[in-house]
Amino acid sequence: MNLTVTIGSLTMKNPVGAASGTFGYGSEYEKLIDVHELGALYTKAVTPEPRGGNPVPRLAETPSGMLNSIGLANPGLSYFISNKLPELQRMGCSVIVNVAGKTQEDYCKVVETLETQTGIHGYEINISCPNVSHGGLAFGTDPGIVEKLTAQLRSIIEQGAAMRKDSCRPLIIKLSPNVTDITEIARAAEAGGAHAVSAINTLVGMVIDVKKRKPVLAMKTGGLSGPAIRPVGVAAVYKIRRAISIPVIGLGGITCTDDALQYLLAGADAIQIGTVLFSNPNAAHEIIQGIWQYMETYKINSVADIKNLLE
Amino acid sequence: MNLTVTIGSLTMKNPVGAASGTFGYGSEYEKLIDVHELGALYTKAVTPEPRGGNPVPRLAETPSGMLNSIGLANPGLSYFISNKLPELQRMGCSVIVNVAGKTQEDYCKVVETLETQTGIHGYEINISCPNVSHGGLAFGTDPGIVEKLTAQLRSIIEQGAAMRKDSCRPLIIKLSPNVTDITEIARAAEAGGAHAVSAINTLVGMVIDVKKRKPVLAMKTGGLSGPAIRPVGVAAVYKIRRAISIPVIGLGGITCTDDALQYLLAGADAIQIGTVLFSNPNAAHEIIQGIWQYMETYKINSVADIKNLLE
Amino acid sequence: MNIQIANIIENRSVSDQYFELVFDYSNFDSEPQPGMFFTVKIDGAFGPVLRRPFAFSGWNPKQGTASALIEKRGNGTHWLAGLASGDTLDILGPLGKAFSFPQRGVRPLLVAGGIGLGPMLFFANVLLARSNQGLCEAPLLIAGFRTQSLIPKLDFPAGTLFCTDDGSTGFKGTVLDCILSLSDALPKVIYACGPSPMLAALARYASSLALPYEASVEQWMACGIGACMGCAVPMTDGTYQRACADGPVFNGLTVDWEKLV
Amino acid sequence: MNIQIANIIENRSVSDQYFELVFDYSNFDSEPQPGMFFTVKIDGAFGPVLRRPFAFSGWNPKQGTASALIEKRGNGTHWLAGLASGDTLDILGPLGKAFSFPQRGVRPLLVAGGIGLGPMLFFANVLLARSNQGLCEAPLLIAGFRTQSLIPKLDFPAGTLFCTDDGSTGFKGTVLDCILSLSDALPKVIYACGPSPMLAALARYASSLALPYEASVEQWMACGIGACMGCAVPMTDGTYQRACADGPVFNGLTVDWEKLV
Ligand SMILES: Cc1cc2nc3c(=O)[nH]c(=O)nc-3n(C[C@H](O)[C@H](O)[C@H](O)COP(=O)(O)OP(=O)(O)OC[C@H]3O[C@@H](n4cnc5c(N)ncnc54)[C@H](O)[C@@H]3O)c2cc1C
Ligand SMILES: Cc1cc2nc3c(=O)[nH]c(=O)nc-3n(C[C@H](O)[C@H](O)[C@H](O)COP(=O)(O)OP(=O)(O)OC[C@H]3O[C@@H](n4cnc5c(N)ncnc54)[C@H](O)[C@@H]3O)c2cc1C
Ligand SMILES: Cc1cc2nc3c(=O)[nH]c(=O)nc-3n(C[C@H](O)[C@H](O)[C@H](O)COP(=O)(O)O)c2cc1C
Ligand SMILES: Cc1cc2nc3c(=O)[nH]c(=O)nc-3n(C[C@H](O)[C@H](O)[C@H](O)COP(=O)(O)O)c2cc1C
Ligand code: FES
Ligand code: FES
Repeated sequence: MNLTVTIGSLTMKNPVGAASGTFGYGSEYEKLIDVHELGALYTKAVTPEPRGGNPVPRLAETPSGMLNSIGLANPGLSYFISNKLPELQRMGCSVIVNVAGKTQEDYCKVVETLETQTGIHGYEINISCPNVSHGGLAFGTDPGIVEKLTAQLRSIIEQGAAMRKDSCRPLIIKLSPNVTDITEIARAAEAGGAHAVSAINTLVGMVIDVKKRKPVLAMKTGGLSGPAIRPVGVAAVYKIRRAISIPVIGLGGITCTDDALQYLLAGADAIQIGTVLFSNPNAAHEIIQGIWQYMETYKINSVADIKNLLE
Repeated sequence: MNLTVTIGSLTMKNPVGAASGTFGYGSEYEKLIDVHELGALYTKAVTPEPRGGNPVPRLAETPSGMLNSIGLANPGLSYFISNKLPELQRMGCSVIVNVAGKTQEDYCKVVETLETQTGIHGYEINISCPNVSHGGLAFGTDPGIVEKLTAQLRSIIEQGAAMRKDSCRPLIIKLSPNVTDITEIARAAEAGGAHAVSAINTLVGMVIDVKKRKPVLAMKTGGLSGPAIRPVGVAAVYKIRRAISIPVIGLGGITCTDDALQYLLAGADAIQIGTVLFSNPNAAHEIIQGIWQYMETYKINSVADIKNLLE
Repeated sequence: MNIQIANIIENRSVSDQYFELVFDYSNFDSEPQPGMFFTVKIDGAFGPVLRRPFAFSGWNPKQGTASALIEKRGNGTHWLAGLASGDTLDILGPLGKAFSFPQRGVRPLLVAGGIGLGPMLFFANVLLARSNQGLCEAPLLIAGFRTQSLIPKLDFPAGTLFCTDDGSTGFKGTVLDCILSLSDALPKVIYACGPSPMLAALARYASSLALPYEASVEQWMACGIGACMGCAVPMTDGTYQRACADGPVFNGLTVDWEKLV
Repeated sequence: MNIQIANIIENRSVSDQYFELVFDYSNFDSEPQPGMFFTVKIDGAFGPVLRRPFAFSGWNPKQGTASALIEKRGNGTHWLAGLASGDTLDILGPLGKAFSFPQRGVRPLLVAGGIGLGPMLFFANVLLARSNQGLCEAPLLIAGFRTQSLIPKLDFPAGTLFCTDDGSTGFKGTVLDCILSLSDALPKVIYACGPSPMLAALARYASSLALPYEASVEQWMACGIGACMGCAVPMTDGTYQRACADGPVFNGLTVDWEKLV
């Protein structure tokens, strides 16, 4: 029985990854869990410059979910390379760097620079960021922009691979659910040369404190994650799977094996867990075990075959 | 202190309505609660022909929410007029007929016919229905179509009002959250002559039964409602309020006074409750009382002023 | 039908997976009849959005109590199982249509599968009382379970036949096998509650013998009172009926069992 | 720091709104120090997605127990209040940075507002023990509450000063009013936990006198271990620190209290 998952040239040891922004760069969780058990670690977003993040409060709790407006707080590309990357390299799992930016150049700069570094196994491109050169609507809402951005990043990593005389690192486009037709964006990513897409990022949400008579978050709106959005994520993956042929990485509200299996049955090749880590840091371990047992029960040899079990 | 809400020519006695599809045509709830206390009753969708609805199962439970794929099951326009309308007329609250269809003609036919009837206080147009003459994407996803449909319906009700020598019944366009930019659709509705918009309808979601290895719903995907979607609804209303100037009716996941106040503070002029009625049929009563108390506490005279309390 | 915050009088485990919930019924506005059900709100603070429906398994007008037999399935029923006498429940009922009474002179056959036992036991006891008054024949109850440990420790009418899938007690086989093995006499009318495949098999049997057949059907419910159309049950004529308001007891020969799953 | 399923040893109401939770701490991997906290998972089946953080109010290494003073606020704390000895809790801890010890010869002033009492009582008891060993001066604890009925029935260090907003007992006024009324001697170092407006007021006071000042800050938390950047606390230099990992105890003079709300 084989738990490995293949995305482009990369083989992950199992389909369970820790979602960007919920796992930092891994070091905090090392004290609690065996990080090397993870199929992949998706880092907190990296931007060219350091970012302190949004004003506070940044968190709000919602029914079966939460809002965050961390605001891509991160120490910036240089610090990431000098201080975080060495830590990540000893984690013992595939390291996917989540990349964010305000302009197309930001994304390119991060990937270009990281192409000169070792110990990185892939990129996840967070296109839910507001596109400053496009009126502030997220990059991920316009198929034309997504295709162009993807193509440009693809050519950067092709060049990087050639320079390193190595295979091309997989390029994963992380889709936003805040669009009319997510399959259209997935097709644009595929057309641009993505090796995979991941879905879903958070939904836009807001909570108002009726006693204080103002939004709980300083930024007013934030990103909704957790079990509340799971049905939205499963539906998205189901539709995306039937629209494109590159791998799909499913996430959104996964808390346990059954939740992960919903995504795998819907057509995901791998999954990520985010919010659940806050209440149960051990969730990855439990889900990896659970998927193994499910495969035993249904006598399946490869994770990739789980999707074929769907009637 | 004044709980009334004005939408076009209509004055509702308070801001709390029962959402379409969750309250039938009112008669079932009559045995449990004082239906006449409601500010408004939004009927189950009415289509030109009777519809049996979707195959079963039609319901699935999700974290803090549920999926439904009822499929606009309804007895059709003629039966509605002969059997349901007389019942509705004795409910003692504003009756807003929710209208659905597969084509623009369907919507027009329903409204045109209902314009010849009395005892109807307004229309709520469910534009989340798949538009058969437009590839199956929902009407509500295309601002051009929304504006055209709204304008056509507006002219029908203007004619109807002239014929009845009566004021024009308010036309409420019910917005779908499954779009990239809900304010764009709201603006289209306003431009087309809507008297108000309501938001939000359900999000698209899916649950897979991992033991049976198939989607729980016969139709695979369904509409997600309940507290899980409340942050999405509040964010939508907040943004819509700042994009248009006609009244906004807020709904999605309201369970109690505080939830209703979140919408009113975000900018809603009125609210609707849906899913909560399934667990607490008495919710409308409780929320009406609660809003009253809040207005007393903050010494506000009119519900419409609650939105001004937001800092 | 109304909503009451009812006191739990007793809540005790009656078998491996089943428990019996007895609650104060003195404030409800109408009598529960066999086949009717109620819905319960689960766990005030963090509970799920839908109430949970359960069939009445008994009613004691003298003590002012009603009861249900409940199987531990998911979170809701596990939460219910943890409650005790003194706790309160938010209950909506009685809901739905009851079984109709058999004609005089016809011995009613009552078939229960698993936790479907609750309403059938209620019905059996009501029919026994009626038969003691000479209003009908005494019923025959056949109750099937996967295995012996599930059979609740309760009083069953004399003559109740038990079947288990694994033969751990009673007749080995399904309730239908058991019916077919009844050498003495063919049943004349069947009433049943249990898993859909069992109800469907009984429908085929009843239909082949043109027997009257009433089945209590399970379907996911939202409102429970007929307003939402969520609990639709497909009929052979292509229409849908509402399990909560038109049922849960239906003429089993008119249900389209194939489409019900 | 690790996660344990810990037995509740005792859970009892200690005032109108507060309860004291004592749990088995024998399996945790490190000692809790005053100012540190732990997080609790709320209600297995239907609970919210975030753990709830609470400061340690005590640690008894001989009995292998730790405790917290908890105020009933929302659903999570009400659920916790309903648990009893024998129930278990999913606990992650110890987390965060502790208060630092005062220099010898300086009498530490400990200020608690409301439920901020927990960590200050813990700290006071630790300092008392140290002062008995001659390692520091005995602390002075000032504890403020809205009203008398909130003051928990617990053992307080001799000399503890109580303030109430309504004057129902002790000093009438805020803790700062009380400090200002101390005629004998100005404080030399301040440690505090309580509502942000109180902490901010103390910061202004400490800053005006250039006193060392450590404050334990409350901020919404998600991970609780420094990974998510959700619990950011704004600093006067424009940066953010993490309440969970860089705090919750901060140099109170470097926190940007205006931006913290
Ligand atoms: C008319 C009727 C009468 C019933 N009578 C009994 C009875 O007497 N005793 C008994 O033990 N059970 C009875 N059931 C089934 C009972 O409602 C479910 O077992 C219970 O709702 C499961 O809740 P849960 O939270 O434990 O499980 P969950 O984990 O939420 O779900 C487990 C399974 O329970 C079923 N279920 C959950 N919610 C509903 C719902 N709202 N409507 C229908 N099915 C649901 C689904 O099949 C689901 O897959 C009856 C159901 C109906 C419709
Ligand atoms: C480091 C730290 C130490 C604390 N120590 C104590 C203590 O010793 N005793 C005590 O009673 N309380 C303490 N609190 C506050 C305590 O965490 C909240 O009262 C509790 O989380 C409320 O949960 P609830 O479910 O009852 O309330 P909810 O209804 O969920 O929320 C009520 C309020 O509690 C606060 N809150 C809820 N969740 C969180 C969270 N994840 N992070 C931060 N705040 C939250 C919010 O301000 C919210 O408005 C501490 C908080 C922090 C950050
Ligand atoms: C606190 C927090 C921070 C996040 N930061 C990022 C980020 O930097 N980049 C990104 O692509 N997604 C980010 N996300 C989104 C998650 O990676 C994930 O897509 C989302 O939370 C849905 O998954 P979940 O429901 O399992 O949490 C963040 C989510 C949370 C809760
Ligand atoms: C069972 C069910 C049926 C519904 N049917 C309709 C409908 O016919 N027309 C419509 O516009 N909305 C329909 N809705 C959507 C609701 O009116 C409402 O927009 C949505 O449920 C969000 O509100 P809530 O979270 O309070 O339920 C339905 C919702 C449910 C749960
Ligand atoms: S559950 Fe709503 S109609 Fe039956
Ligand atoms: S709560 Fe995650 S960093 Fe502090």
